[in-house]
Amino acid sequence: MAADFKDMETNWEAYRKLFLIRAFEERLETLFAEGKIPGFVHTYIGQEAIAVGVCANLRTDDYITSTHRGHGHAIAKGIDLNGLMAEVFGKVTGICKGRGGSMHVADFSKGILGANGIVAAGTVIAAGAGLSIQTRQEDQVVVCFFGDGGINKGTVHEAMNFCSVKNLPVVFVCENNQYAQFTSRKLTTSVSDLSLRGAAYGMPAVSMDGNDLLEVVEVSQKAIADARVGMGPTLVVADTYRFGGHYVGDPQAYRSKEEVAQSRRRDPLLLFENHLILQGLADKEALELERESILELVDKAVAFAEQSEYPEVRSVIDYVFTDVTEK
Amino acid sequence: MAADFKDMETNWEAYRKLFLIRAFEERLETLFAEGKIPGFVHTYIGQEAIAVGVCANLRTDDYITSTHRGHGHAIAKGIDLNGLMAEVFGKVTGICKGRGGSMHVADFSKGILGANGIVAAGTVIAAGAGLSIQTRQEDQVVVCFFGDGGINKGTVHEAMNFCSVKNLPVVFVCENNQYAQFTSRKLTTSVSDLSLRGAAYGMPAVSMDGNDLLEVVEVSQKAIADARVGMGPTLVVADTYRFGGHYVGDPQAYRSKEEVAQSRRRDPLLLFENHLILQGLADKEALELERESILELVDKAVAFAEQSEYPEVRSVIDYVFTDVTEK
Amino acid sequence: MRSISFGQATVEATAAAMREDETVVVAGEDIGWGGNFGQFKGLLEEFGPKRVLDMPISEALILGSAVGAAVTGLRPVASLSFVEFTMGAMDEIINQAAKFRYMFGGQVSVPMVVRASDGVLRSSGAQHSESFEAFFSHMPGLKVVAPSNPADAKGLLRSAIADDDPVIYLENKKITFRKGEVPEGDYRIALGEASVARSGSDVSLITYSVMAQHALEAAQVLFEEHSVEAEVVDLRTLVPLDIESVLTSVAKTRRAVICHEAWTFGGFGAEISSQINEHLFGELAAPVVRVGARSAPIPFSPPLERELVPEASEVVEAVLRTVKL
Amino acid sequence: MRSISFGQATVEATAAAMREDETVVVAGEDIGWGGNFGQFKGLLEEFGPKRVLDMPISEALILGSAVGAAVTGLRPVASLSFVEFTMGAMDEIINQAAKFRYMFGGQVSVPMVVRASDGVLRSSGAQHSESFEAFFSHMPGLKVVAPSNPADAKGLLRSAIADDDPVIYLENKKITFRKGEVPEGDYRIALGEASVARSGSDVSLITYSVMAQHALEAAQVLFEEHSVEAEVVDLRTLVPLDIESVLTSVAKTRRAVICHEAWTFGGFGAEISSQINEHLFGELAAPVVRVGARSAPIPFSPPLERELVPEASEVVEAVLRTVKL
Ligand SMILES: Cc1ncc(C[n+]2csc(CCOP(=O)(O)OP(=O)(O)O)c2C)c(N)n1
Ligand SMILES: Cc1ncc(C[n+]2csc(CCOP(=O)(O)OP(=O)(O)O)c2C)c(N)n1
Ligand SMILES: [Mg+2]
Ligand SMILES: [Mg+2]
Repeated sequence: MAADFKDMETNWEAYRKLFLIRAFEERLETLFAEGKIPGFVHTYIGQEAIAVGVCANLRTDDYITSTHRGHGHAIAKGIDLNGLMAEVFGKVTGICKGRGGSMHVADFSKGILGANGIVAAGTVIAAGAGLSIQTRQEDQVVVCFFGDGGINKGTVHEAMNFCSVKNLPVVFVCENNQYAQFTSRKLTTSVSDLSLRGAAYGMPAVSMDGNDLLEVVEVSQKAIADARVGMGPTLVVADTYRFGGHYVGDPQAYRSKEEVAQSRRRDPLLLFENHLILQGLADKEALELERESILELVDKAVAFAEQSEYPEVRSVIDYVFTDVTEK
Repeated sequence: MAADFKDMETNWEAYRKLFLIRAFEERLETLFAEGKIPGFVHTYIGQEAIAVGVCANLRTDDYITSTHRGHGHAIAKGIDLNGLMAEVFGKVTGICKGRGGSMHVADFSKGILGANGIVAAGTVIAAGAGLSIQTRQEDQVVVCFFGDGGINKGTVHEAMNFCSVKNLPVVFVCENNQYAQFTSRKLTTSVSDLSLRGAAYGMPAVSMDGNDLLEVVEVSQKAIADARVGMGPTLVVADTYRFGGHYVGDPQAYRSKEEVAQSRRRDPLLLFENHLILQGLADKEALELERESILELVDKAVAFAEQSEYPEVRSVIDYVFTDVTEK
Repeated sequence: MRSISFGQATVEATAAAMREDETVVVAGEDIGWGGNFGQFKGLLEEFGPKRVLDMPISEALILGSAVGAAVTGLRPVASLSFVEFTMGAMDEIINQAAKFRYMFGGQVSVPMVVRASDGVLRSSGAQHSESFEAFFSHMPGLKVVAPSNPADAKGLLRSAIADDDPVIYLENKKITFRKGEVPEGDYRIALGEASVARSGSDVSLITYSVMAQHALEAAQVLFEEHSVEAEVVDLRTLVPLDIESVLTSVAKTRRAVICHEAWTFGGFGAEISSQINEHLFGELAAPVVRVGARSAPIPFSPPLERELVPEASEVVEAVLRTVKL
Repeated sequence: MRSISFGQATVEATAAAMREDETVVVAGEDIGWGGNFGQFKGLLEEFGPKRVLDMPISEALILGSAVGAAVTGLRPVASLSFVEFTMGAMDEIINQAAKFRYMFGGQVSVPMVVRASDGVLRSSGAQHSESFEAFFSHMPGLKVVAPSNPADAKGLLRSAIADDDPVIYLENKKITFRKGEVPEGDYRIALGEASVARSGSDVSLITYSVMAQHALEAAQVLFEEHSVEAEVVDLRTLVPLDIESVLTSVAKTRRAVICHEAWTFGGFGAEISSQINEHLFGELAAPVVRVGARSAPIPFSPPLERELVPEASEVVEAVLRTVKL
């Protein structure tokens, strides 16, 4: 583990977020198996330290763009938990009024410019948010999350070149979880060190252990601080592993149980928990209590979602346009 | 100048091609001014050594993909001159029966997979031709020509990654003529050394003086030979300058007359001519004779095109499909 | 005859084509593992990674390289698991594949198939639920196929792969797992021929893809509950369009209801409606009606999704309105 | 009133919007130098490089960044010099810009304009001559504008920039240099309102963009040479579609000829034709006719190009066929 957080509250806050994401996602797995969640669900289990560590350096008015695997990013950036849960249920109380669903959660009031069902679509959108900040002469920052599979999309290239040319305040965080759906990164990607992609744009690039929360905090802190003071974009590659299937229900024939078990030894949540205990920053009981209170939050969110109504069908055309209503 | 061609005939052949491209393009400028050429015309003047030098290493059954500025590539790869000229006139005797025009000249029998009006579209097409070669277990090679402006298209990224992953026999030749239309490369591109783009794909990359025919021959010879024996793709950046406007008629307000005059001092045609004379490989008179005979070829091509008919209007729907005809 | 799923039928057609012609290759994301809907099961094992290509997430490359391969000796079948991903490769479809033969004066043909899953399936959301056949069928140079049942899927895909022109082959997600009787062996259906899936004299249901199934259900309900005899014309191929079969049916019934899952506004149904009206002016007993989705992105929430896109009940209602006239 | 070109009128509208609202920025390739058709002349000088952005050849970035900018406080006007280049950015238009407001439950609006030049202009060839309004108008969430004259160009562009939804604004190349009377000052035309460009009682010409000009020429010929009084309805905006104005006109004349330069098959005209037939069934004196391009990529050779796409004479012929009935 790298440098500590400066104060205890920050440590606790990080732990809460890590565990909240984990608990939220595990609950979704159950709910999905029970047939309560429509559509498909991609969980963030195993990657929590990335979203939490990066977003620890962000302000509410900073922006993030996210992916199909977006719950973790949204929670880390502060989305309302009830609104998130209700959205995944497709209820009218959902953050997107049930129109988005798991793959399209967003909270613009928190700078969350949307999970996105199109791989690497967020890269060019992030570039635009960066441009907007620069034009408005603000000191906000954009973090663009995308995957090791997404790195081969043309949009990544166009976005990185542009952000570099214009020196925009955009930090590209590539979550290298080794797979894109059912395909190993090695089959489809020309370099094994993904940070090599930065030099092509004259962009600083750095790799980090994405399962080590404090390393994530430290590395992204520098990238974000640089962006904030006008030093332009950075590519940050976060090495990690997806503990679950690509989606809930994925039989995972493409990888061995041993490989998964091996990776679970470096569970980002346990790593941080151990750190807190070893450093004497928390004891097991306190953490246990904290977890229980978080599980309650998740219970409440589920209850909220379950008790909420579906949108009324006559509202189906609402929100297509700002001003046109169907006759 | 780098190493010489091995025999005199190759020297002459290169000179002929260089001058043929120049003469062809200059004639088009006149014809366009006279209102004889429909559409718009992008000339290759100043860049001739790249196409000629690269294609000197190619066999007829090798492939090239080209750009909106494609006459030079087509001539270097051996397109029929009459067919090319008639195409630019829109005549039925044109290589594409008048349906393509200047931006879409192609000769599949010579491996010319088409000039293309969409910037960098040829990159992914070249990747497919490379895949086809590999699947058919042939030893052909593909050369993909594209511009310094085109290098920022997402297709370049997707194609380079794929060719590298699959080790395909594709050589990417980026013609760095300093401008994309009316915009200087510096305004839009994140690195000034374009060969930096290769490392992102684990692809060898090399820069060369694109106005020095023999350097082009030598550098591309290695890249092409590597590709042919299964050593995969290379990125070759050819530094050059576009002597003419972006299109014929371009007022060129975006650059100074001095800059153009300066660049003309390194005219690839004159450089090679001087080389031939200095090395005692040719004398002025012989070259003059050669040029005259080429000008005659161009005259004949113009006469051929002018005497040819336009396509019959009732054929307008022919060639949309292989088998469907309009009722 | 044995009954197999739509997905199995497409595997069968692909494997048969690959066995017969070694220039046929299949390329797409994650297809080695069988594909999102099992449409590639067993192909990697039988044909190996040189002919069953797991591609990077690079849709422009997947379709652009198919064009390059098609004009240099291969017959690529390029697969995108959701039709929305074609949007990242529209240049390759619209500006390249569709135009190569024409703009190069017939020098080449472009024998490639673009396969994509389309349509609404249980809250897949706004970016994984759409039907874009209207885009593709407007572009000259593309053939467009949209089968509604396993037998047609097998027969049409086989023809699509053998076809020398670029074919957009659209597999509806909702019916991928449905079973039906499928002939064994080398079964082909010519592109451009509609089928009369059910005969009737009161009204013509002109349809394709999943809505052909819904139209058949609707026809059954109409017959049993309303004594209305609906004829179902399953277009199967949108380009080339078998307008003769449409006109023959509508000339007989004098009433037409056009059904597709895509948005009604600007949808392919508008083309069919226009042509019926142009050709059968004055011979119709009721206006041609279109049944399709209302104009909004596809919502996630189940009741909204069900409200937006039509199924059999909407077809029944539309027919009842029409036959009353 | 002073007469200025279509191109000048659009510069005027853009400059006025930029003066009024400092969040308006313009981004595109080579626009600093005035644009291929002079549509940006003087903007860089007046507003500087922070608001007039010369972009790399990265169309997905140009439109995708417009979406990102639009939801974070700017009003971007993103420009692609030929509409074919939108094909490299369709994901950003179709899957992002059009859907953001709906799929995020109304949290944001996406106030951006995509400008592109479309249509046939003197042998620009298969990849620089097309009209893709049918693609955009099928996608819910996009507004689509296609003006036919300088005054409308100014008024509609001004409204498009002020609009809170994504607007696809299509400038036809053939008429970019044509002049017309244009009001000075802050002139706006509401989106979604057609104009009756010429009144007549015998037939309605329903049209937009360059074909509205050809329709007016045709109407003059029809009047002078054939004593036919044609009414010309210039839609100006395709989405939202002012179907009332269309129906009012056709109800009066009982004959409709729909004219656009895009391919007839699957074109926007099919939507208009279908709606006319749905609403005015039994009230028409002749079938609704569509005048558009035949189904082929646009050929380079001048006589082929002229054969493929319609101008005034094709409109005259279609009307004469129609009024004889
Ligand atoms: C443009 C596009 N292509 C393909 C898909 C299908 N798809 C969804 S997730 C995914 C894998 C993404 O891999 P990666 O970027 O590594 O993210 P991860 O799932 O590992 O978080 C694919 C191919 C998509 N959604 N969008
Ligand atoms: C996708 C696309 N975007 C924009 C254009 C318009 N355009 C034509 S040529 C050109 C500049 C190309 O620059 P470069 O690649 O350097 O080639 P050069 O003209 O210098 O040979 C542009 C922007 C186009 N044809 N295609
Ligand atoms: Mg991954
Ligand atoms: Mg250039």
